[in-house]
Amino acid sequence: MNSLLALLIVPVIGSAAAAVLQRYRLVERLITFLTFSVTFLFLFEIKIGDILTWHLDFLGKNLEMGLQITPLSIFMLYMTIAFGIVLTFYNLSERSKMKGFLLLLTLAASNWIFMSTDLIGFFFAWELMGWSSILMIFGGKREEESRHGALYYAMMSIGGSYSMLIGIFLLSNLTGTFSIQSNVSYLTLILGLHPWWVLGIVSLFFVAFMVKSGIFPFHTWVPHTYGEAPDGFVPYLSSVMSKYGVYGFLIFLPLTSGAHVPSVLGLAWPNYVLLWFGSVTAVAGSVLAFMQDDVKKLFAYSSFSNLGFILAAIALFTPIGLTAGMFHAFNHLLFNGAIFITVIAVISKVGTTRMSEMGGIWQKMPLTFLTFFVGIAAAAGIPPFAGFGSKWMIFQAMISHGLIFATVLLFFASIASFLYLMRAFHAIFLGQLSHKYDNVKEVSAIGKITEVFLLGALIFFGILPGFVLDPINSIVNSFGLKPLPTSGYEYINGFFSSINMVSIFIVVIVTFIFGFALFAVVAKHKKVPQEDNYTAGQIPQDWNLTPEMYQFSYDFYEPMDKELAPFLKVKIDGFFKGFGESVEYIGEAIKEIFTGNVQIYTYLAVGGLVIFVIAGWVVW
Amino acid sequence: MSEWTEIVDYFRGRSMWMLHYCTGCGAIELPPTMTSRWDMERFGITPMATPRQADILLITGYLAIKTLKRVIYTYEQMQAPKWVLGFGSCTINGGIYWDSYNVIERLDKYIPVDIYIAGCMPRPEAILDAFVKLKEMVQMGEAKGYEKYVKNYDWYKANQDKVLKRTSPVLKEIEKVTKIG
Amino acid sequence: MKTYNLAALLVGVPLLMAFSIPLFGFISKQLAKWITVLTLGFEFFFGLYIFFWHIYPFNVIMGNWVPPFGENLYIGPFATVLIILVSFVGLMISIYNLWSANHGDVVHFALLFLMFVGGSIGLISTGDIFNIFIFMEITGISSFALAAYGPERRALGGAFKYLVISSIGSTLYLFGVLLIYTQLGTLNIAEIAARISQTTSGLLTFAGILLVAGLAVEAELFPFNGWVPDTYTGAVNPVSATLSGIGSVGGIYVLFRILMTVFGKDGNFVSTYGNMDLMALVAILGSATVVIGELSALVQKNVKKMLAYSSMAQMGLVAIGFSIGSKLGAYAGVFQLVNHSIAKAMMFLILGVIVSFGIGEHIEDMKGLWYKSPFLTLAFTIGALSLLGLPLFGGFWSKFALVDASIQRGGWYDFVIAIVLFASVVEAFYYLRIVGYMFTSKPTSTDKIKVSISPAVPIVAFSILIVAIGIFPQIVGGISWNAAHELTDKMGGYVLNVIPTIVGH
Amino acid sequence: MVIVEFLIKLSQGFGIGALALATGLLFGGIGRKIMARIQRRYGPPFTQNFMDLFKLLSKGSVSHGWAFDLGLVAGFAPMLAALMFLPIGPFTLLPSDSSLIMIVYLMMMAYLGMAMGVLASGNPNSAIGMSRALMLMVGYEVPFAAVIFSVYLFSKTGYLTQIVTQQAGGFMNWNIVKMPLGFLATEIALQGMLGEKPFDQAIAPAEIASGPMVELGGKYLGFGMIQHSVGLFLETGIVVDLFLGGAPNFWIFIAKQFVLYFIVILVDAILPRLRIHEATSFFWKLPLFLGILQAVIVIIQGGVLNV
Repeated sequence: MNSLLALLIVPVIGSAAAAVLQRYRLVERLITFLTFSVTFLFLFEIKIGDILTWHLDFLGKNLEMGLQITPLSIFMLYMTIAFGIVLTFYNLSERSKMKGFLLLLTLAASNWIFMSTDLIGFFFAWELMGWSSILMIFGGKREEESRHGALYYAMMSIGGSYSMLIGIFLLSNLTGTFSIQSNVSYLTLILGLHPWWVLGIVSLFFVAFMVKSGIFPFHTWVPHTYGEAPDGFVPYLSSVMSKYGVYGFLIFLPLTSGAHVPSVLGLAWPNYVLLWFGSVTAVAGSVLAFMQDDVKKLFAYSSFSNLGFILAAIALFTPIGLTAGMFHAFNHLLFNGAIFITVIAVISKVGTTRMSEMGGIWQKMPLTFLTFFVGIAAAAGIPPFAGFGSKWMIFQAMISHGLIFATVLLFFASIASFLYLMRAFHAIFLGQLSHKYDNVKEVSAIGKITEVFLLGALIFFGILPGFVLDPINSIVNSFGLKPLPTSGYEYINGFFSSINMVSIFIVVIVTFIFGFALFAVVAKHKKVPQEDNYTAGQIPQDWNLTPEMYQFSYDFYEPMDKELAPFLKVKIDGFFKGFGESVEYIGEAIKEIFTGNVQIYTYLAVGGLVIFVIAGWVVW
Repeated sequence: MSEWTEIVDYFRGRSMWMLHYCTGCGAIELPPTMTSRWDMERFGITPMATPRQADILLITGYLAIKTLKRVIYTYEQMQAPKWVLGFGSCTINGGIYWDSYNVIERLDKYIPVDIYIAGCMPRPEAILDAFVKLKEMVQMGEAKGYEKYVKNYDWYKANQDKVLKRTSPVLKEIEKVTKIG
Repeated sequence: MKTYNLAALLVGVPLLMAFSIPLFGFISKQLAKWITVLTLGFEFFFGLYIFFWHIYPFNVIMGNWVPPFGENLYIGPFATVLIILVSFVGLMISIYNLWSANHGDVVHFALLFLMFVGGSIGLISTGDIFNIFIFMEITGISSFALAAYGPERRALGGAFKYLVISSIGSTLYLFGVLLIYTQLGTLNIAEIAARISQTTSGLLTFAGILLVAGLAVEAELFPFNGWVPDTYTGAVNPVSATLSGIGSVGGIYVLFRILMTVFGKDGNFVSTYGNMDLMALVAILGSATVVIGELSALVQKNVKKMLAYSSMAQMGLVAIGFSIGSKLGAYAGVFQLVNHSIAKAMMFLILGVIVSFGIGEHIEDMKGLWYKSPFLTLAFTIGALSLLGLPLFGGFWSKFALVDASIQRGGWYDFVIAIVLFASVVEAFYYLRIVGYMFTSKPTSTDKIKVSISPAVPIVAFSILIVAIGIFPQIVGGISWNAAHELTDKMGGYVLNVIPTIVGH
Repeated sequence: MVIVEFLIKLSQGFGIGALALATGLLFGGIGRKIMARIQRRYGPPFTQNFMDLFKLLSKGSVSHGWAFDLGLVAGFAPMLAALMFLPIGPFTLLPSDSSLIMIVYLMMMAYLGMAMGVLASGNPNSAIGMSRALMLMVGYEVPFAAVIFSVYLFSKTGYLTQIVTQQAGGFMNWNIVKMPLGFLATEIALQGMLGEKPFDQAIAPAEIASGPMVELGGKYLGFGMIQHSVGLFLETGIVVDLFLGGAPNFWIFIAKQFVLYFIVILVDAILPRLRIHEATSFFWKLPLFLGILQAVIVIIQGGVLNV
């Protein structure tokens, strides 16, 4: 079997098997995991430049469809499937309501998206991925909310797809082909002649990508959906599925790199606009994130904030911008996966997603706690973990263009990410342990293996970023740009400086050892329980003070709300909801036509006829 | 080893952080002690906010039974080495509350007091004098009230129970209380 | 002119069997039902035979009177695809009826059902506009009775409304035919089509409007579709499936046979003779139907009524597809028609199974169906996703083609397609809401639904077909393309095949 | 050979750490003395902070679990690690990696570790203090970032060593002359970084019992103090390297640092504490405006790299 085809066929077969055997939960999960693994094995068979074409007799034409492996697609494939393996492995031990056959359908769609050479296949896979994920979200824990979340996502997603559909046909009617390659090069060709026209078409595509990645102002579905999706699926949703939009952007971004468009600060203005979309997304995501009390919503906002970083970086479409964006996409996949997997591990143990009801879990789940800690350290961009390099490169890429406002916004988002990460860290893991959770246990052995693996990956790719940067450089090369210089696996090279991550790692390790040594040498400490705490002299037991009453995590950043209140008044969510409501209102009114009274129907029919006769026969 | 202890004691005496448990009218004497006129910071004595950080527990007045409980709790939350200063007559003999039904008369029946400052009120000079005296005692290795508390915990506990009408130790785990540092 | 008179059996057999069913009914009620299945099976395989052996296009000449003098049946590509579709859907519903039709007058139900399907096949294959009227009446009368069938009182109300509106439609149609006949003196479609330009333009337009109005009743286009929600909701589920999967196919067929073949003016985009472009009129009607249908369905809480409204909206989509007038548009229309018939019929049948287990029709009653019957839920989901035009299912390709056709036509069709896509988003909302109810909520009672073999067969067959079309659109693609070709090339595709000697004008 | 080199670096690093700690503690002591004199007190001896630290390290303490311990060490170690990349006068331990942003982020890791430790204690006061500290951080880091980026653009390098080298050759070459607005913004941000009034909301002893430090005693508080002292050295050192042209030798470096710290102390002495949201929004107004204005000026002067 052709390996390219196998990447599509294997998941579909696995999906069918999982659907048939879905009654036996463990078997289904095992099939899901094995299918991901087998798909991954097929990845070793393929290499850049592999191509597979076939013909589809449709629309009265003999349409050529195909799959092709580019540096970008192979990077994406490795990234997403490997993450899928980790997630499905973790899910072997979880009792979440994730439906394996839908996940495998999503995998097939995902592989197709990354490999498709034609718009038909791309759109087919895009929609397939769309509906399988929508159905998946229906399996959330809270019925009403998960249905609402899924429908919200469905509306935005389908709206975006239709926008892309129109774009596809506007394009193919011009060029007479569905091939992505020829369409993009055609657009590049006529960009100088009809810039507005090209931008119009491209923005039809971009709407779909923005919806999928949750870019401002199409981000509103993200918290609703991530917050309610089944726990086992959320990591996939936020780590992998948000990258489809990034991939889409990368298909069309080379267009505007030509010099035919007016530029701002050496940047074609469509790129400039996209960059601002990205920056605003990053800020909005961060700000909204630190006001959440629901942990899944918090990290949903966090996720789309990071997508803002990625978009801002790739919108630059310079070597360093592209490298930084792709690198951040990879890092985001990694740390977001680690964070979400640990978060769902906690959720499955404590049975709530409200952070104000958690606290002190670190005593019960130490490994999960450590993984989460390294995850948020990476998310905050702290060296030497994965996440630092990419953020640092993004800032360099931005500032080297003199984009000071956008850079400061991004930096603000980056600092604000500390706020929401610390909030989650504190409210979930630190602080007082409620007696409710006295019986909480650490994750199972499978979970531990997953967590150790993620922990290792976060450190490994943090100190040896070259393993990611090398493939990214070949992506940059394939876009016709000159890749950044490389000087070894441990180096991150930028404009302003290059950093040796291993040396930082060693320094940090040495100082840590020194710190522990000092800690051990000086005066001894004694361990006390958490109830023995400063209470201004009050004895907690006398006041029936429970640990949860002594945990401050609700409305953690309340003073900030005052300052940001004017910005929060802009409710895009409300716009979409209001739109939906008015459609429903109109529907309510229109429904009244069908009263159930046959006389009315007769009048309608006769009235219609009379109008036709007058309008058509007499007036027309 | 004794040289090391001496050095440690010397620095401990030069850096004493104080937690003032202001129960009665004595608190009014502390602001002048801290501020420009008498400036206790020149002896390295600084007010602290929590028992975890403090070395000195300064009790500035009468102790109702209700407050006694909190004082014991706070004292036990402090870490060795720690010292108690009883401030004013009330901590010595109950002062004007000597016959009150719910005020204790002698503080050192409940927690070990290193130095009493007599007077009603003691002037800031007296407070500073006590601080200096305590410093000297610490540097000489004489102020060992906290060790006395551990050694004679049963006696202190019995006295505490008598007035507090309760049997369990304030900090629950008895072995934690009876262990120094 | 190819002739193949044996194909008269296509119309003859079902009608003959229909009227002999009471005889079989004397022997056994089961036998009556099985006769239906066998007859429709014969129809289906005959249709496949015609298709696979490439016998079409051909004529059936009655008594050696060649058209235009005699009556004829013309079975071209368009008729072939619809005959296969109608007989397949009919076959499946009749298999379903083996299980479902077990109360009341089973024998007469079988009679009416067979008569309805036979009438529909006749409607599709006849080459004479007056015979169209006759077959319309045959299907009409049988469907009124079918709609009234069942234990529920609301069926009577629905049937009555259908009766009234449908009669108006038939009358208008007859007027239209009359006007044409006064002008040309012939009822043969081919001859009228060839000589249509000889008529008075104004009168032709008037006739056209009457015809459109009359046929829009069956084709479920606004404002002539008032009967749809009540009748569909009132009738028992297999009847709703029949009306939606077979009845509307006939309506759409006649509408566009007349507009495109009879009135049509060849060009890049087919338009009609007369003062006004009736194709544009139908496009407007179609858009209005889509919007009104989808928005009305949006606020419905009764699943069956929602399906009825959605049915209306889907027919609007089909009408828009045909009315584009290009080959691609007709192709999209045929494709959409096939997908809609299969999916909607299946969904009504699933609803029938669900209702038979004492679960209501309200959307809240769908809660937790997944836990009761994953099979029905998956099948319903497949149907819904196909109607939404999502990939892996047939509907994807037809919607794809529809958008392509509209954008290729350009002009004001860009707005039409924008409206259609907006309405599709609305449609996605209400279908996914049902699916969501089925998937998310735990049911109050966890009794498993055991689906017996007879209703399972059609549901499985429909699902497999939907997925098969979704993966291999060529299954419907080729024949739909031929049908589109026939529709857009009226002389080459139709007229010359019926009357080779005629000269077009 | 590598091992010898490593050991040399290790001992040098140890020396730098000790030096920075000593300087930081000394600054703290002098700061207390200055403060006392402004308030017309005699004040503690300027070695007071050394004595305090010694006492703290020798005093008993309580721990709330291993996360508490780990957090304190994780708050202390990265700060020390960041110090290794700071050019101190002519000397830099690891010059090739002295990227400014990296130092800033390493410092943030110290805050993160510290936060982990104090929050593990489970005291609401420390949580409130930590939330205030973080909100304040959102305030001062933003103008500081604007300044850092304008220095990047101006110097066309991100290495702190090179930024220092470019300022060689007298006062007129210092960045404070070339970028006065940026320096002003930095100076205000420094006030917040060091947590001095009016930006000492996180450690409000009277309201929230010294905030994050509420449960820290003995060596834990000692570690906190070390972190603060090293942080003081590091933060003033960065500003010296950025704006005051570095220094030819260690003593001048310290002198320049002290000038910066002196300004901070003076401001601290005369201003009351702001409410936390006032403080944060203050940073988003004047200092941010100054920082961005500086960046715009740099860009207009032709600071954009050719990419």
